[in-house]
Parts: sequence; C-alpha cells; structure tokens
Amino acid sequence: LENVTLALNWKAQPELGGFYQALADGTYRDAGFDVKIRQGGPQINNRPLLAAGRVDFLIGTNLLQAFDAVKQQTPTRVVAAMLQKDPQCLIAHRGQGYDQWSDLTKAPLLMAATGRYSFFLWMEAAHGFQKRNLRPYNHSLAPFLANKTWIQQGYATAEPMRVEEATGEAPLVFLLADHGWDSYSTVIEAPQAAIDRQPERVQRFVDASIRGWYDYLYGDNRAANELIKRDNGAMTDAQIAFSLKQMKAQGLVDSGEAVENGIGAMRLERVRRFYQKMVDSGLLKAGEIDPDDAVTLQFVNQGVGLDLRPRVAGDQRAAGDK
Amino acid sequence: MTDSDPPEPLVQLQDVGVRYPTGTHALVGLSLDIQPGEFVSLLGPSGCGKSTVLRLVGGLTKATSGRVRRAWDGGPSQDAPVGCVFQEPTLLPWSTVWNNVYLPLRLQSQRRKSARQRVDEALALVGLTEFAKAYPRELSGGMKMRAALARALVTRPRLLMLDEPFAALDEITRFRLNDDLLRLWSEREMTALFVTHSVYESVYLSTRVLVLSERPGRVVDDITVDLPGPRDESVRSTSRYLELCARASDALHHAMGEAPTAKGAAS
Amino acid sequence: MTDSDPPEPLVQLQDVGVRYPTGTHALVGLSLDIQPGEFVSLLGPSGCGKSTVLRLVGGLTKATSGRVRRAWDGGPSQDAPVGCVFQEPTLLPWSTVWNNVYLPLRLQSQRRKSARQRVDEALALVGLTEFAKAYPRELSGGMKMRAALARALVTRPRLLMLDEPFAALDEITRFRLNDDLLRLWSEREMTALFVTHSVYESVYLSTRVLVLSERPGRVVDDITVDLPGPRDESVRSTSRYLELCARASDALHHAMGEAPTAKGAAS
Amino acid sequence: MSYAASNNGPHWSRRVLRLAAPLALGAVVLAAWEIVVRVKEISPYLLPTPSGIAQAMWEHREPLLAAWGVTLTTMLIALAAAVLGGVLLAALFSTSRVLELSLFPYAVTLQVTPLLAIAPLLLIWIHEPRWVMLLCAWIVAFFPILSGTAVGLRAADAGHEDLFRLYGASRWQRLRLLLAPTALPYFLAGLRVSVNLALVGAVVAEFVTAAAVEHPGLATIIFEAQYRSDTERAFAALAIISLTGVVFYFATHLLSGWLLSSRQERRVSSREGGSVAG
Amino acid sequence: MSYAASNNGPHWSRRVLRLAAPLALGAVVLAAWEIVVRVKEISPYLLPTPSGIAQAMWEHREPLLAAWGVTLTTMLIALAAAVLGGVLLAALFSTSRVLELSLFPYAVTLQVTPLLAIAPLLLIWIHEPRWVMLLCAWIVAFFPILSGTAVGLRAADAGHEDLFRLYGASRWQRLRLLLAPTALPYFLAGLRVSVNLALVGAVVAEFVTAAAVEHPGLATIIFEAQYRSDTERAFAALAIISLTGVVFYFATHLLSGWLLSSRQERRVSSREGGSVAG
Ligand SMILES: Nc1ncnc2c1ncn2[C@@H]1O[C@H](COP(=O)(O)OP(=O)(O)OP(=O)(O)O)[C@@H](O)[C@H]1O
Ligand SMILES: Nc1ncnc2c1ncn2[C@@H]1O[C@H](COP(=O)(O)OP(=O)(O)OP(=O)(O)O)[C@@H](O)[C@H]1O
Ligand SMILES: [Mg+2]
Ligand SMILES: [Mg+2]
Repeated sequence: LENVTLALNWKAQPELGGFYQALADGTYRDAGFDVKIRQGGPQINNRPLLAAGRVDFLIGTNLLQAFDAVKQQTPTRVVAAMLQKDPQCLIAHRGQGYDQWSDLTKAPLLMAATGRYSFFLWMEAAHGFQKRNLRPYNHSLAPFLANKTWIQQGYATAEPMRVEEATGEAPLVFLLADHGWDSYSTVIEAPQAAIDRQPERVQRFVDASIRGWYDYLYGDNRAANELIKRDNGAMTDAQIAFSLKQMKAQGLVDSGEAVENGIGAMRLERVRRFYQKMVDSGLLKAGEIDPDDAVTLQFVNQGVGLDLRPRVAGDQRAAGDK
Repeated sequence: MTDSDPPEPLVQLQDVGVRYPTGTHALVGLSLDIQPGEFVSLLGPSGCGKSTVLRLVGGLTKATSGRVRRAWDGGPSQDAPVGCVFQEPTLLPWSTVWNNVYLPLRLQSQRRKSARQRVDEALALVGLTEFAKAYPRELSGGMKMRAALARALVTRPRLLMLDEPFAALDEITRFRLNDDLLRLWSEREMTALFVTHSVYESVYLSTRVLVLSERPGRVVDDITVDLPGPRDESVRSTSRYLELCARASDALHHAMGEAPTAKGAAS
Repeated sequence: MTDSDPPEPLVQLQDVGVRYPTGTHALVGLSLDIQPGEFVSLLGPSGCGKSTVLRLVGGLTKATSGRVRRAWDGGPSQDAPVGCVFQEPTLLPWSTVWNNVYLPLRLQSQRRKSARQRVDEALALVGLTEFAKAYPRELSGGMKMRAALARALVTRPRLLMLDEPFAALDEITRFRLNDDLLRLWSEREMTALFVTHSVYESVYLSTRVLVLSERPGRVVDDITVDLPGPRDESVRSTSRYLELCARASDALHHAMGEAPTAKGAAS
Repeated sequence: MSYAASNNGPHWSRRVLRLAAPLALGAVVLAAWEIVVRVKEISPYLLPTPSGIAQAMWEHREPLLAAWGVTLTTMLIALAAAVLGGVLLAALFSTSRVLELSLFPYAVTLQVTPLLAIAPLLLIWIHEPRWVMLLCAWIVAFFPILSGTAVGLRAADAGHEDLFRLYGASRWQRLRLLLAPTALPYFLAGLRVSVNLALVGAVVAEFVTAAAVEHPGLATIIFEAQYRSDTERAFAALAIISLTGVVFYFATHLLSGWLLSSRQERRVSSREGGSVAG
Repeated sequence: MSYAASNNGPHWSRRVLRLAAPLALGAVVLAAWEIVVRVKEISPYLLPTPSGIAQAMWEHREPLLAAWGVTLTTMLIALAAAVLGGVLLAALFSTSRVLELSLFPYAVTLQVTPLLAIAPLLLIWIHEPRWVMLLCAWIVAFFPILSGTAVGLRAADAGHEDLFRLYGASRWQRLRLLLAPTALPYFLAGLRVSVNLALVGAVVAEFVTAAAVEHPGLATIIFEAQYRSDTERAFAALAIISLTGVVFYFATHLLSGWLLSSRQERRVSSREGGSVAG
C-alpha cells in the first residue's frame, strides 16, 4: 500500500464526507492507498504543506486559491472538483426585513477572515456590500444570535441548522452560488510533479475519491460518519443528516457537469468565467495568469462512478443545473 | 532608675522589652526617661540594643512588652518632631545629596525655594557644599554619614537621635562636628539622644550618660554629667571630665562582665 | 617618599592618580611601598582617598595614571592572597553568617567540612559563634562589621586590608580585637594595610603610619613606629607612644590645613 | 538563641484573612453574576450562569479532565523549556553585553512573530505536530524569563562584585554564588508572567495546530462547544483554564515567598516586626 | 568639581562595537539565509529569500506602510493603556496585601483567557470592532507591567521605609518619593515584556477581529497574503512586525538606561571605572 496524506481545508464534516467514505469503506485501500487524513480548521493553513511535499493532496475551498497558486508560480493544480456549487451563503434572521439578497448589502455582516479576502471582495465589487459593515466571525454564533439585525456568513449545510437549534427557527439562507459566485468547491489539488511523474497514481486517487463521494451520498455512509464524529467532536448525527440533506437538495455535489461526466467534473469555460469575475472584482488582474493553468482536466470527466448513482438521480439535474 | 523627675518627660520607656521575630531578646525590662532639653548618650557593647532603643523612640519598632510614651504622640504626624541619623546612611540612591538633605523638608511640604537656605546651611555645616549635586554612590563612607547628619539637622527637630554618626569620621572632623552639635543643641533648645562607642565623646557631649548591659540591654548606670556648659576643648582637661569618663568606662567594663581596668581611660 | 628600600616590596604604588568618571580626582601623584611583614596604617581626612588606595591595592579600581605593582600579580588568581574588610560590611543577605564567613574558602574550592574549623575559629574570634546561623539582617551594625572581619581573617591572607573595621564597635570589643589582630599579624606573618580614624589605634597597631592630605590624597607624612613588639596595654602609657601619637595628630591637622593644636592628643 | 523561627510570618489571623478575602470576594462576584444573568434574563448561549457552568463542568467532567490533562502537559513542558531556555540564554548574555545586544533582537523577533503566521511553516519543517505545538507554547512563554533573568544577572551589588573579584572568584563561582542569588527575585518576577504565558501558549498552540493532534485539549473543547453554541460547556473549559492560571499564580507566589523568605523577613521585622505581639 | 560628567558611560569604541556587532551579526544571518535558500533551491512560496522579502516590501510599500500605521496605533494605544492600567492597579494593590490577593486572580484570569474564545463575547457587548481590538490588545499587554510594578512597589529598602515613617510621610508622599523610584526598575523590566506583548496583542487582536476592521493592519496583510499564497508579502509584513518589535526593544532599553543612569553608574565606576583610561 502506498502512503498518502490528504490535507483538508476544514475539520471533518459531511461536506468532506466522500473522502471519509473512501477511507472507511476501503475504497482507498482497494485502490492501493493507505490514506491519512489531516484536518484543517479555522486557524490552520494546510496549503503550504502541499507545495512543500509534506502532503500528497490538498482540498481547496474554491478556485481563487488555485489561481493564486498559479500567480505565485506554486507548482500545484486542481485535478478534480468535488462540489459543483460552493455551499457558502449568507444567513439572516427572519422578520428583520431581509427578504431579498439586495436587502443584505446594508446589514452588519459577521464575516470570517478567509471570507473577507475572497468572496467578500467579490460581494463588494459585484453587489455593493461595504467593508464598514463587517463584524468579525470566529465561528461562534453568539454575536449573531444576540443581534437580530445582524447577518452572517455560513455554509448552507451547517450554520442554518445550528441557528435553528439555538433559536428554534430556521433562518433565511442566501446561497452565494445563486448570485453569481460560481466557483467549484472542495477541489482536489495535487503537486505538478505528481501529475507529471505519476499520473496513474493521481488518477487512482481521484477515481477512488469520486467513488467515495458517490457512496457517501447514495450508499451506506454510517462508517464514514463515525469517522467524522471521531475526528470532529462538534459533529452530531442531526448535523450530519442536515448537511447530507442540504447537499442533495441544493445539488452541491452531483449536479451541473457532474450529472453527465460524473462527480469531480470540471469545464474550462466555467473556470475562465470565474477568473473573469475575480478580475472584475479586483482580486486578480486581467491577463495576470492563464486560468487554464490552474486546473487540469486530465483526471476528470470520465464518468467514473456513474454506476454507483441510483437510477432516480435523474431529477437532480433540474436542481443543480442552470 | 533615673533620679530626675520634672513633670513632663519628652520620652518615657517603662519596663520595655523587645523580642525580634527571630527570637532574639534585644531589650528586657528597660526603663528610661528623657526630659526636654537633655543630651542623653547611650553607651554599650556591640549588639546590646542601642539602635533598638532609638527605633523604639522613633516609633519604628513596637515594644513587645512594657510601655513607650512620647510627648508628641497624638499630634499631627506631619510635624516630624524627631530627626534621626541611622547607623547606616540610608540615603536615597536616586537622589542627589542636596535632594537627600531636602527630603525631610519636602515631606513637611516645604517648597524647594524656601527650603534652599536651610539645606545649604546644613550642607555647609557638614562640609559637603561642594558635593551638593553628587549622588550618594559618588561619596566616601564618611561623606555619606555627613550627608545623613545634614539631613537629620535640617528640620530643626525637637528630638535629635544620632546612631554613631561620627564613627566613620576622622578625629578632626569629628571634633568639629562635636562642637557644632553642642552649639546647635543649646541654640535650638533641642533634646538629643546619642549613641556612641566613645566614652570621651559621650561625656563631652552629654548631660547624662546611660550605660547599657550586654544583650538583652538594661540600663546598668545612669551618669549625670555635671560639667558646666558651654563646653569647649578646655573641658577635656578638667579632672571632673576625666573622673566621669573613668566612671563611664568602668560601668561599661562592668556591663560586659570584665573587671574594670585602666584600659579605657588610659588610651 | 618612603625611606625603606629592601629588595622586593609586596605592593608598590608609583605616582598614582585616580580620577573617578564623575571627574573627582581622588588621588594625585601618590607613591607608596608596602614591604612584606609591615603593618601600615592610613590616616587621613574623610573623603581623602583612603578607601580608594585599598581598592587600588586589591585590584578593584585601576589607576588612571601611574603604576601599581603587586608581588602576586601573574600568579594563579585562585590563591586570593588578599583579605579585605570593606568600609561597609557587604555581607551576602541571602546567606547566614556562617556561610558568609565560609565564602572566601568556598571560592578557594575548600569543602565545607574541611573549612568548618577555620570558620568556627574566625567566628569565635569576633564573638559571633552564637549567631552563626543568623542572617545579616538580624545583626546589629557592629555585629555585621565583626562578621566581615571574620570573613577577612578566615583565609589567612598574605595581605590583610582593613577599612575602618572597628569604627562601629564599643571600645572594649575594639581593644580586644586590636590585640587579637596584632597577635594574628605576628603569628601568621601577615602584612596589614589598615585604615582608621583613630590616631591612637593607628600608632598602637602599626609599624608605619601614613598620613594622607585632603582630597586629592597624597602622602604628607610617613611615620615609622619604632615601638617594640609584642605590644600590649603597657605600650599605651610609654612616652614614645604618646609622642608618635602627637606627631601623627599634628600631621593630620597639617594635612587638613588647620593649625596643629593639642586637641587630638589631649582627649 | 534559636533561629528556627517560631512566628516569623504575619500573625495567623492575618493569614486567615488573606485566604478568606479572595474566596469571599470570589463568592460575591459569582453571586452577582448569577443574579444579573437571571434578572436580566440573558440567554444561556450568550452568557451562562455560574451554576450552569458548574453543572456543565460536572456533566462533561470526563472529557474536560482529559482535555485539561493534555493542555496542562503542554503547558508544563513549555514552561520547563521556557525556564531552561530563558535562564541559559540569560546566563549566556550575562557574559557579554555585545552578545546580549546582538542576540536579544532574535529573542524579540521570536516573541513578536504571530504564531498563526509561523505555525504553518513550522509544520513544514517539523513533522511531528506535537513538537510544533510545544515549540509554539515555548515561544510564547520564554521571553519574560529571559528578560527578567537577564536584568537580574546584571543587578549584583557593586560591593558584592568587589568581594568576589578580590577573592579571585571564577566566572562560574561568580555566576553561581553571586549572580544567581541576585537574579533570583527577578527570575521569579519573570516566572510569574511566564507561567501565565505558558498556559496561554498551550491554548493558542492548540488552536493553530489542533487538527494535527490526536487528543483534544481545552482549546479544542472550547472551539467545539462554541461551534455547537454550547456556551455553558465553552465556559466550563474557560473556567478550567482560568482556575489553572490562578492556581499556578498562587503556587508561584508561594514559591517566591518560600525561596525569598530568608531575605524578606527583614521587611517583616522592620515594618511589622514589633507588632507581632504589641 | 563638575558633576556634568564628561565620560560617564563606557568608552566610545565599546559603544561602536555595541552598535556594530548586532548589525554585523544581522548581516551575516541574512546572508546565510539567502545563501541557504538559493543553494538548496527552496522555493519562494515556502521560504522566500531576504532579497525577495525586501523586494516585496518595496513593491507593496504603500499598503504595508498604511497597515503598519494601523497596527502601530493599536499597539501604542494598548501600551499606553497597559502602562496606565498596570501602574494604577499596582499602586492600588500596594496599599493592601488582602486587596492584592483578592484582585490579582482576576488579572490572571483576564490574561489567560484565550482571546479567540472571548472576542465573540466582547463583540456582543461592544459593537465597535475597533474597541474590541484595543481591548484585546490591552488584555494581552497589561499583565507584565502590573506584575512587575506590584513587586517593585514592595521592594523598598527597610532603612528607607524607616526614614519615611520617622518623618511622618503621608501615604501619597511615600508612594511618590519612595515606592515609585524603588519600583522604577521593576516597572521598566515589566515594560520591556509589555512592549512586545502590546505588539503581539495588536496583531492577535487584529486576527480575531480582522474581517471587521475597515483599514487593514499588518495581521490582515499577513493573513490575506498567506491565504493568497503570497509568501513574500506575508514575510514582508512579518519582517515589519519584527523590526518594530526590535526597535521598540532598543527604545525601551535606552529609556531604561536613561532613567536609571543616575543609579547604574555605580556599577560602571566600580567594575569598569578605572579602566576608562587605564
Ligand atoms: N531585624 C532584626 N531581626 C532580628 N534580630 C535583630 C534585628 N535587629 C537587631 N537584632 C538583634 O537585636 C540585638 C540588638 O540589636 P541593636 O541593633 O539594637 O544593637 P546595637 O546596640 O545597636 O549594636 P551596635 O552597637 O553593634 O550597632 C542584636 O543582638 C541583634 O542581633
Ligand atoms: N564611585 C565613585 N564615584 C565618584 N567619586 C567617588 C567614588 N568613590 C569615591 N569617590 C570620591 O573619591 C574621593 C575619595 O573617596 P574615598 O572613598 O577613597 O575616601 P576615604 O578616604 O575612604 O573617605 P572616608 O574616610 O570618608 O571613607 C571622595 O571625594 C569621593 O567623593
Ligand atoms: Mg546599632
Ligand atoms: Mg573610606
């Protein structure tokens, strides 16, 4: 078995469930890997580990960081995109007059540091949100709960549930992806050296991960959830159930290109379109990089794992595609 | 033990004992009156409790038994009717000599300007005018003690307490300061409590010499010095002076459990 | 300036000047030889530089001009051929009296056990046996100086330097220690350099008395004390003794710019 | 004459007061807290009551205890390393001013560099996350000890320095018999700050490396509890951190008192001395 | 007799050495770093070269300077508040042991509580992130000053205490004329640590409130640059933080030297005195 370390961008959670599934049900082992998962967290930056060769694969949150890697001439590439839509969203209390996306721009907004340097800049440029309304979000809901007029960032698969648990009322959820933030999410990044020298190995890992995701969504995921709960004490069964439900309902994983090409699918047009948005938002400069360098389609769009999707999955098409 | 009994002693120690926390009995059953205007010297072996007596009178140590009464108790503490030269100079290292001498006046809330003359006078008296701006660490041992003396004199206290102020001084300076002290004492109508190891000095300066026993200290002799004032060098050759010196010296030897010899008086 | 010229002086100061960083000239053009076996006293006004001379000899201050030669220079520094009582006791506050006295031996890497006898002897000599386990802060002023004296004696140094070691002591203790010191000096064949303010003490103890002028210090008189040894109380009544005392006293007055009077000699 | 002091310290009634006053004040503060939260009806996910916290503490005693063990271990190792490193460096610095001035900036740099920024780098070079965590906690804790001890080693009394020079003390003897005792109070003052910082460091180090560590410490528990809006549990963990800090503060206090007792009594006897029975 | 000392300090050649040695060592360290990175071909996104960092510094000089201004402001305000708060509290504590023992635990609690955990709470009660930031930086910085000054205020010499008692000094006079000068070196020792911690506090406070502040400080730049994999820019900001720390360290050093000069020369004259021209 080959030792492989996979670094996550967050603590163990259902939004990373496919990897745990592949680990738990032996998919990775069958592919010849002994996988070690290294969690991330709010204060943890695993990205340098990939470039340094200390981990073999890294889960990236969105494409922006992949563009940055190209800009910094870091030899890494996105080899697969597990989430077709970014679960990033804004949350508001009900009954505060925040019924529309456009109502949110003037509200005090709790925002974590990572968001402030990425999608918030896009929100600012594309939708007129303002820096001076920002409040720090350290993944404690208390400030949001205490101030009903405040809104906050979140993952559509997580925070709404936590808010509902605390207040008894489901909050309003505005998915960024529905308003133009169309990055892939939870992408697998690999060092260029591995792609060049051991493409077969990368392919095996990507395929196994994709299979893991299918099984996590549609198969018996109890073992994976046990692993998740072991790694992250904050996870509960209810939370996991909610996340799974949301991932399916919002078509985060199995939608868009994934419907035909299988989970992990990517299209260059979409990458380029997102790059253009980043340029328009001032996060990157026009012509600074070639967005195509950020990804490689070599390992995806091969329909791997489509056999694992239940027949009824056809109606997902409507939910995810636009 | 004292034989004088005017109505109001300035300081009165009654059957006083002091036991330090380490268990050392420094004083046991010490009684002692000081009348206003007296010049009392304490003579006694090293470690017998002389400094402790001064600390008691100054209110710096409380008696563990017996009573200490002081005439100014109950009055405003700001008045500082006591001046003291401790056995060590205890100058503030971060202040110049001038500021060290000014300190007691400053504590009485006197302005620097109005105090200037008195401070300068006191410095001149001890011969440190030139070193007014020096820091204590730049002084020799004797100069430090002189600065401490100036500090004790500058307030013109009612009771002046001196713990071997002249021990570190050469004889000439010492004699000059002896005379200066006597002059100030009579001019300012002070009371003085003086610790010394010199029998001659004690007799020369005092109206009364108290000889203490070895630790724990008790008064073993109370010698009234009936030499006429104002005293000057000529006193030192009178027979009464020598007689009193011999008596004090004997008392001291007695106190230390030695047979009195001519030693002390002879040198 | 000295009139003796045996081959190898123990310490030789040639035309030495010391100027402190503050600008004070403590010594100017001082020359001085100390022969092995001598007992040299320094007499001089307060602040004239006596302590500075001791510091020079001990290697604690460097001369700003002139030359200082010491017979033991170049030898192993561990030997510590010098013992010193500073003007202040400089006891280590965190050590007991016993450990303070043991310190110089400890610095010579002597074991506690083998040092015990010498430390106990030194403590007995100064009368502090009872206080071996006390901390310095629990001692009276005179007791501290006695502890410092014990510390200086414990190493049996070739050169013993004493900076007013007896100033804080009563006369009886003082006389006793004077005699003890003389005895040790002759027994151990030490050389001694002694600072004092007592003319009598200097003449009684020394083979030579150096009188220093007011600051900056120079040697103004070099008095060879030709009294016979071993000395004891009886010496104090010889006419030669009194004569020498008078001479030293005169030199001191002279050094201080005063007309010599009978003051000093009379008391 | 016995020096085995019988009643050296302050009078026993004063001692009782010294123990009772903080406890009494603590009780008052907690009671006031409880009352304010109840009367103002502040919801427990914003600010729990002390009783709620205590209850959460009891309920989760097992994971909390385990986490406390983890954090405490990190803290103690970091503190030990801080003491060792700080003292050794200070001793090195005491040998030469030039050395001190040349190297101190690096100690400052280490201290002011944000852990969040360097933790990822450390993780690249040091493969064992546990070591990174210890290193982070050490970085946070060592500076006060270094700084305090360095000052203390230069604070020797001039008279004592003379004494040691006169008797030809070796460098080592001077360091051991003169400089070390002189620096002791300064070292202890630094220790007092470093003890706190070691605790802070242990917690922060866990925040910046947590994912990598197998057994969760208190920081992980706090994060988890906050994530789940279980404010009571978060406060229970916070309370344990605070209590640990306070206990170590008093321990350091007692240690200081004990180590310096032979010097401090001077003050007792001269300022409060006679009053023992007077 | 002139006390306007002409050559009080160490000899000028020694002074030059003291200045030159750290700079020389710094140059050597940077050169070694540059060479190691180049020879081992470590990629700049892992560990940039000093020249790369300098270049990034120059390129981004405007945002960096602006950010430095923000961080420096926070640091200085926090430091001022730490000095004020620490000294006042210490003065309060010096009036009574019982008070000290009762209140010190709360200072310890404040110091050891993880900012990451309490920042959200602070935000509930204090809506202005800028204030939360200052409060956080202050919490980090104040303890060493409090602790140092509290110790110093109890360190007065027994003889001096006697003197002040004898002359009937008022509480206020004792504090101002005796305790304050006695505590000064202890305060300065605390300040030396607090200066660093104020900088650390300013950075950490920015980390925990980062997203919220309109004008980014250095921490924001570091975080952003790291997030965007711009290691050189992150190191440029880190270097500015380090340099700021080192500059303040030397400033505090000079301040100490200047404030204590009248006491320290004793050491010069006794240990190095005669060597001035000898
Ligand atoms: N702070 C203290 N703690 C414990 N014991 C003390 C303290 N101060 C003094 N003593 C003891 O009390 C006794 C008397 O001390 P005191 O200082 O009064 O003596 P003294 O007569 O002034 O001696 P000297 O002439 O040597 O100065 C001594 O035996 C000393 O050991
Ligand atoms: N550390 C110092 N810095 C500056 N000046 C000093 C220092 N030490 C001594 N002096 C000055 O040098 C001169 C001689 O000092 P020294 O201590 O040698 O005098 P001394 O003869 O021992 O006096 P005393 O009999 O009073 O002890 C004094 O005028 C003093 O002001
Ligand atoms: Mg005394
Ligand atoms: Mg002297």
